[in-house]
Amino acid sequence: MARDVLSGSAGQGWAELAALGLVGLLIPEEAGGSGGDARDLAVVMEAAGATLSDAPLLSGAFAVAVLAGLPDAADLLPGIADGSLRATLALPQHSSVTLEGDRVTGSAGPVLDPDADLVLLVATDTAGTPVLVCCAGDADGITRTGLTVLDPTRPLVRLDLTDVPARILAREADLDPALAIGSIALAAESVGITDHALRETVAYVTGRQQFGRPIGSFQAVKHRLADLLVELEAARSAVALAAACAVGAPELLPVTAAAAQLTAGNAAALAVKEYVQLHGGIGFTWEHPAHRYVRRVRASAGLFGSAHEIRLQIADLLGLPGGNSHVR
Amino acid sequence: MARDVLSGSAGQGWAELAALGLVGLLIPEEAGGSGGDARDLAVVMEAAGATLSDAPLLSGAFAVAVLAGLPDAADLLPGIADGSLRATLALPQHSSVTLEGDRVTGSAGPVLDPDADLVLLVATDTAGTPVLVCCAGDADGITRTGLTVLDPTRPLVRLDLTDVPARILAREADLDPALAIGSIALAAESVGITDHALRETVAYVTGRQQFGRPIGSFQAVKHRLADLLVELEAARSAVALAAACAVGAPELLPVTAAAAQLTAGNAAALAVKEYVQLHGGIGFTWEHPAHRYVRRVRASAGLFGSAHEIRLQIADLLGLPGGNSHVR
Amino acid sequence: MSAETIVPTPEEFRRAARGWLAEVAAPRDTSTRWGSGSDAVAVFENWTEEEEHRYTDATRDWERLRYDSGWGALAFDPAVGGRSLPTHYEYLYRMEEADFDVPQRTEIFPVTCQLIAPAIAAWGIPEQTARWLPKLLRSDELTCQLFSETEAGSDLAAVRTRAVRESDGWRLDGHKVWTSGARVSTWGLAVCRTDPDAAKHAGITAFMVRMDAPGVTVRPIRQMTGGESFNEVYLEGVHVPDTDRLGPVGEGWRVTQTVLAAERLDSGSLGIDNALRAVDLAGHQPDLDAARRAAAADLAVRTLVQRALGLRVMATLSAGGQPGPEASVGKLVATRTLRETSDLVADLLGPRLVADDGSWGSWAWTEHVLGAPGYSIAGGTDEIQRTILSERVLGLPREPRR
Amino acid sequence: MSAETIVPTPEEFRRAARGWLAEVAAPRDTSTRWGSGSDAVAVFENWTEEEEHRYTDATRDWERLRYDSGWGALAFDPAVGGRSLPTHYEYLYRMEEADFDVPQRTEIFPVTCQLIAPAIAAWGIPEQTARWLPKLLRSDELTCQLFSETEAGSDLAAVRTRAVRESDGWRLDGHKVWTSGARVSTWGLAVCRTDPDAAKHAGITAFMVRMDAPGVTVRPIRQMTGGESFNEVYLEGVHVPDTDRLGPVGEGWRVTQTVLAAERLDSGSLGIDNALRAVDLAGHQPDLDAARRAAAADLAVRTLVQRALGLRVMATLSAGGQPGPEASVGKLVATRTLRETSDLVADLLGPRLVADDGSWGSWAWTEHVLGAPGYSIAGGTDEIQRTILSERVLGLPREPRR
Repeated sequence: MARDVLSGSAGQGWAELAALGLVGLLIPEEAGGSGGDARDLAVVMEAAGATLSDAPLLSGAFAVAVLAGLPDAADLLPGIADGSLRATLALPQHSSVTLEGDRVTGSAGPVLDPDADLVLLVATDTAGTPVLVCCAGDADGITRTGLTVLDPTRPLVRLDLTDVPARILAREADLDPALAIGSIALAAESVGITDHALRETVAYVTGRQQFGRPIGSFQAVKHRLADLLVELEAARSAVALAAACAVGAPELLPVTAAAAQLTAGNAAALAVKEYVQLHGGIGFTWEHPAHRYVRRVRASAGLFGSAHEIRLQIADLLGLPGGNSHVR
Repeated sequence: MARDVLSGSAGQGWAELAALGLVGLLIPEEAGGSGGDARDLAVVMEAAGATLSDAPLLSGAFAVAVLAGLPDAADLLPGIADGSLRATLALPQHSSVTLEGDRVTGSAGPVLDPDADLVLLVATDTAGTPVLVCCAGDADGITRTGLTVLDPTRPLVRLDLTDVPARILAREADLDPALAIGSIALAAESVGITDHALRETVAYVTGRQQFGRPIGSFQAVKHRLADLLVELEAARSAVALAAACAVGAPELLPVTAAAAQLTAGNAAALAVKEYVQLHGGIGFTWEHPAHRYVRRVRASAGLFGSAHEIRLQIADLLGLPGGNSHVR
Repeated sequence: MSAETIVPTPEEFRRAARGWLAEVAAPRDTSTRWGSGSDAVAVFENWTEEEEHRYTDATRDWERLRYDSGWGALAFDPAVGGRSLPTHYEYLYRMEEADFDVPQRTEIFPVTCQLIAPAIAAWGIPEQTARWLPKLLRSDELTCQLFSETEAGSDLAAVRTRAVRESDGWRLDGHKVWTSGARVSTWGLAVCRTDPDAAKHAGITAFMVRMDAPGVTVRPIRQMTGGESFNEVYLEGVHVPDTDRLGPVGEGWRVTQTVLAAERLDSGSLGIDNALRAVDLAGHQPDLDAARRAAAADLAVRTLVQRALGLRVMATLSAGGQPGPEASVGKLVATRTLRETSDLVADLLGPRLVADDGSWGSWAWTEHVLGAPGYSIAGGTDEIQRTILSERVLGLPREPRR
Repeated sequence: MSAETIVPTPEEFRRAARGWLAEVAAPRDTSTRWGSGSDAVAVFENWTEEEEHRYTDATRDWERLRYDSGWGALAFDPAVGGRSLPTHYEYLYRMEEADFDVPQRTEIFPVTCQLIAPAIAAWGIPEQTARWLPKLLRSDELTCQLFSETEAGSDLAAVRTRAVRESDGWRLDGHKVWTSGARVSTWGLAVCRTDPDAAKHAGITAFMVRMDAPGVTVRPIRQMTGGESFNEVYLEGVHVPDTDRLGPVGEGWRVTQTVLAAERLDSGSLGIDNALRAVDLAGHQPDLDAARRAAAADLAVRTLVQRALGLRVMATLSAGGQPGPEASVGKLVATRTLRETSDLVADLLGPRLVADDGSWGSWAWTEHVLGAPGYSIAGGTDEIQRTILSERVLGLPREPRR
């Protein structure tokens, strides 16, 4: 169902997605949400990845994952669930914001939703403590700059904030669990991309004749697609494991979520490479959708960490010797 | 010619190899050598690699490369060239030897030639200066311990030295150029291994029928062997470049020699993997020569540096930021 | 399986298994520390004949107790000593067993119980299942695979071992290779050509051959590691009664496929233990640079993913599904884990992998590094697995045959 | 080439070239520093038609001066303005030219002079070589390739563009794609099917088609990068006189192979400049961890090796050899360099590759990252190159055709 809805996503309104329960997936039913968990989120994000939805579902997933765990933010949830309050999280690694009193100043680098009504931010207060705050997306003092982006299906803005009124949601909030849920959402999106690329490529090479045979009958092509299938199944398994841990084994969530992001990211990188290459010339044209998937995969690695960076995060989590060398 | 001679190397005597000029390749003609250069050495070592000669030619190449540049060692060269004085170099990275007066004490880890008459060593004197010395292989105070080795075609010994008389050859000698020549010799050996593995595998898959066709007609097999050919040609080119630099552009020798070692080592690693895999069951047997090549390739990486370690060396030579992190 | 059997929930089942195990076995000693105890990481067992018999006997004692106590043969019919539980209950049981100090099954036991016994259950006539299954499942009679041949290689259907009808049975002549456990097996399941004129896959029939029958000769094969983990088996005028034929004449190819599908499934957890050992090796280095930290983390992730894949297969089984060609995914993941383990370890150990310096947990890795390539060949090469996936899962066209 | 010509030694030749260059061009400004000047790293040119004409004209002015001064067309016969020097002297010349501030050749110039002119020299009748070569070699008339077709793809011999005899020539109908420089070319070398009944490779003939002939329509193709670096060319009832046919009727396949072999050879140095730029990018990071140092070193080694391969090809040429299928090695090495460059840069730039932050030398890399995959398809896919190597160099059996 999610897949069908998202297929038409170019014109899909946010309210419509919300009405279908796709925005408030992780919001409890009593707050108007779907009362789902990470496994449901993975299903939706996989469908969004397959169709490369340009709805900011990943942005929303990050925001909801952060808010769902905060008692002080309960009043925000119904609006988010019904679509009237579109929320985004300015990723902490791309932000530099300070908090004085109840006002924030600074800048938040690529933010995933240009049109959010509510922006969650981690700001540093005068004592140096990280504080989770939120402010209205159209507050006075916020300048939104639309960015020239690699992946036009995921528009980005930079937010410059000058003395913007902010609401304090949590001091010394631990965002790691919420970011791990975001990693699962991202990984599931990558699974959807991989599945799409494999499916389309199999269909293409089955029909395309060269040298008197379908190119899908040439063994080198077959074996490469088999390798891609292996990557896809590994990625699916990794996402399933992480989602299961989010629900039942939170102590394993950080490492399994990172493992899912790594495995699914690698699968998607291979998938889009073969998607273009095995489509030959047509796959290199603007008209063919392949490049949009290439762009999304490259952009996700750039925003959320390259394979190398994720591996170093995992090494930290595993306590391998020689740590703290992976800051960019 | 070198190839023919080395093919029978199991029974090949050192004196015979010397008589053919293969030992004293880098020794000037006036000292009884062949007066050749790194390019000639590469030709011989490639042939030695192809047949996996168990003659300690690499050991000898290191020793000669060190001695050939030392005015004080001129008297040693004729004996080395005519085979009567078999020399080896205890690789500095595997040795820990101290010099007091004219006596050395310590241990030299895997040494490449168990039967050498003359052992070159880098010893640290009481002032902490590295000094190049040599001692007789059978001197009093030397204990040779034969080691259990991965690669039986390259027997290794550990030398424990207690108060062994030594001749001082050079104080603060710069061995880097000689070690770079050694890297070229090693790289050329790897090219020989790669060439052998590719040739044998092509012959095997051409003759071997499966599913009613030669397995060499299956595209996945063909493309993998094409990729191996690419690696082989890259390795050959890298060795040629480094050997040319050894002769005509010494300032480029360190980086090109390391590049040759890296490129040829990678080619050989891929080559022996495909050598075993594409021979199927027979390639996994003791009787088939493939495993001897696997062992040689693994052993070379272990003794002379893994691909990662060589890359870090090159990064140092290129002055890339963040250096000095590659000590084991 | 009888439909009436009441299936315990997984939780009930695991609790009960744990209870029984606690009665008959000691908990596994988890106090063994890094740097002491066995540092063995061989991927193929390498024993003298005497050692092989000794280890086999020890395992057999345990497997008999398990069977006799109702904890063996879980998926099989009660008529042959089983409990008709879903296939994945075997894995649930094993998870519990892993916490106890019981003999490590050597390869011939899963070959007998997980690979060949199910094929007998599927293809045997009632007289055969009654005669063979209890003995096989109780490990009284172990059974090896007589499939591979030198000439046939990956093209299993090209077997040349002939079975010719004679008096009350068949006369077998041929040469099989890469047989594990041939020296301790009572039976061998042999794939033979019975009709040289039929199309390649059609003329094949499977037989259970007594390994002590006249004309059967077993010789060890020395492999790349230097050890002898496999055998070649000569069949010279071996008489096999027709009652030992498994499945109809000419249906041997399908019998074989039943065994091979189970083998692929069984290979999914290969290499995980050694990979974790390699990550431990990295963890015990005084320092690691970023590249080695990343490589060790990557290998750790592979083990997680490989386990997760196994859990998904188990979920398919528990939903009543029959995992088919997808099991090839597991085998390919496993052989890659084996390779990546070799590469990480080689980089970490450097000269300690080249010459034995006597240090704990160093030289032992040569057994892994030299053995690992064997699993990309044994049990269907990586290439065969890729072809299975591309044709049977992705539906890509078959190769043309000349 | 006339045998009597005296060939200068490479040293003499380079000295003379340098002397001439110093007279007509300024030394290249090597003072441009990291962080200033152009940060363009596009792998395919992307211009408006107006820009393409402007850049082409500037290059043409330089190429004419070079030809008129005796430093162009080095390998060609004096009769067409050349000097009958060995092929690799062109590379020697270019090494010298690299130190001077001269216009960067755009792709259509090597297509005309290194790919198509030699094919005309090889296949043209005297009237044709006399008519075409001086103009092509002087860049007065540029010539593009009309080879690829949508349906044919990698299977070039499957071209469908038809050429049918009419009165004093041929009538061409078809649709070509992936043509660089079509908008600035006077001629296009078109591969057409002249005999639909002949075996696939046999019924093909090559023609020089005037790009301003009635019925020729050029339309740009927008590719993955968002730019328009190639064109599709429609041929609708285009009349070509028989005197513009290149090579015998039915020999078009071999004409094509001459061009493609030269193209592979010409692609060997692809990607080196950008790879070195990426190594520089690594070198200008405040810090690099061991993995990134290793990756940057690896890429630097690739450029050395790629150059060394080029030198070996040059040595083969200078020894009088004709590098054949081996040139596919160079193309595969080049496309790998392009890929590894993308991966290193993406890891180093992170978010700076995702959104333009205005910093020098960051966003520009999107052109490389999105363009690089194109070279694994253009000029014969990586798969085609591997097949060439396996069949023509390694001698492995051809694929069966259904």
